[in-house]
Amino acid sequence: MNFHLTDQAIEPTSLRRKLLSLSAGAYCSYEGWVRNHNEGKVVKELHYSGYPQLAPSIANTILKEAKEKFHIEDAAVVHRTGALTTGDIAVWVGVTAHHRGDTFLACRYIIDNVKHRLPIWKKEIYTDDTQAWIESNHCGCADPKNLEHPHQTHP
Amino acid sequence: MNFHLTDQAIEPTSLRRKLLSLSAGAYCSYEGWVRNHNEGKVVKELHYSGYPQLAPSIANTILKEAKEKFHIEDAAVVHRTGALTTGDIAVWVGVTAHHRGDTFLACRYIIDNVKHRLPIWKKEIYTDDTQAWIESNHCGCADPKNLEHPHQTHP
Amino acid sequence: MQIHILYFAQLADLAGKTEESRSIDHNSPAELYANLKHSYNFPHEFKHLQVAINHQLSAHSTELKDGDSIAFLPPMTGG
Amino acid sequence: MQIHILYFAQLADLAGKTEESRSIDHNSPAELYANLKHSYNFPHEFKHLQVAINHQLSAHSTELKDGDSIAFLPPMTGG
Repeated sequence: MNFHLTDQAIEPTSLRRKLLSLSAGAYCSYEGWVRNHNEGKVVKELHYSGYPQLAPSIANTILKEAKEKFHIEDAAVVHRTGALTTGDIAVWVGVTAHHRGDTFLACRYIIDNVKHRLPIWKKEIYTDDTQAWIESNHCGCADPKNLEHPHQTHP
Repeated sequence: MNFHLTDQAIEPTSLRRKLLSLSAGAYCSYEGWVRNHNEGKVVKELHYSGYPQLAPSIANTILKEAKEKFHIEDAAVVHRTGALTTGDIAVWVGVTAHHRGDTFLACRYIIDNVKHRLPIWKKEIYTDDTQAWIESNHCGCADPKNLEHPHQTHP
Repeated sequence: MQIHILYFAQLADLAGKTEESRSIDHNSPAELYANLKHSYNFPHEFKHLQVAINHQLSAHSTELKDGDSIAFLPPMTGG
Repeated sequence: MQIHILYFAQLADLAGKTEESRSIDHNSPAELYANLKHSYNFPHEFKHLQVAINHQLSAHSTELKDGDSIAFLPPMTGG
């Protein structure tokens, strides 16, 4: 199983190491970092709340779809839960393949679908101590026709 | 300057660390790994030969183009020279941005152009001790219309 | 019959709890949600939520059975 | 005039050296390459190589000056 939720800091170095392979020529990884601002407000902390009994089956479905759509060798996702502060890694995706094109497309497919389908919810806590559940990742990024769009609403 | 040629092992962990930023929400990286085979032949070793007095200016041009084309915060490239064996990292690219779409597109743009424009040449040494200078990265991957093509000739 | 309900995110905040059991005399997720929406002032329309029954995504029209767990899932915002 | 020539990759293997100086009585990269191609059996056509003069990519038609360095670059194959 190449997915887990964790309430501990995500360690890209060790996650990457698990994907090392002598037959793969290409490796692409993506990380979502907690920014110090969002839409003009200064973010002090994020809180990610997940549904741990449901998330693994959905993550595995997404990974399986990526393997069917692209010629990849392996892929993995880790999502953080709990309280995160600026600079923390919220999500990590890694993909290996023979060819680089497949790693980019699969990595993008996985992160787009993780954002829209994995049962995890984000609350932002601002420096003025107000807080808000983020309403939606309303960028439509999962749509391939938006791949070249220069600006999405969320990282 | 966010480029260097090195004859030492590429260390993604420390290269990534240099791109850390509290204002970036997205990080994409790419690594080219030496595979144990290419087009049916078993590869024992690769030898990358570079033109060190020319490579930096070309790499910086490519990075500058990526910054003009996409909304990215920072980007870096490191290319290995000398003798590499299977599993070694030949090239590393890292990109940070506010939004993930830009990191993927810029990272892809940089690696495609590095492969076609950076003055570096690859010789493959096979397990039967024959060797060959690779003729060209003849996949045309830099062409955006090939972004979705499932198979390129080289990683 | 007895149904176990799980709350996440904004729904957990509004309900003031992450789970509870309720006795219901029907088998409809829609009717159950209408009651919960009324109890806790949930802002979402039923059709805008996904339904998970026994930890699996399920059709909105699935008939509930005694002992089922159910969760109403707001739009996901991970990543 | 005196020109310094740099060889890379297959051209260095075929020339058996990575650099050399030559005296030439013209200022044409094309003519210089034709002579080198003849000396070392280089397989490439001039038009398929890039030209770097004094470590900068230059037009194939650039006129050489005394003391220039020049390199003829086969298609690049990094990554």
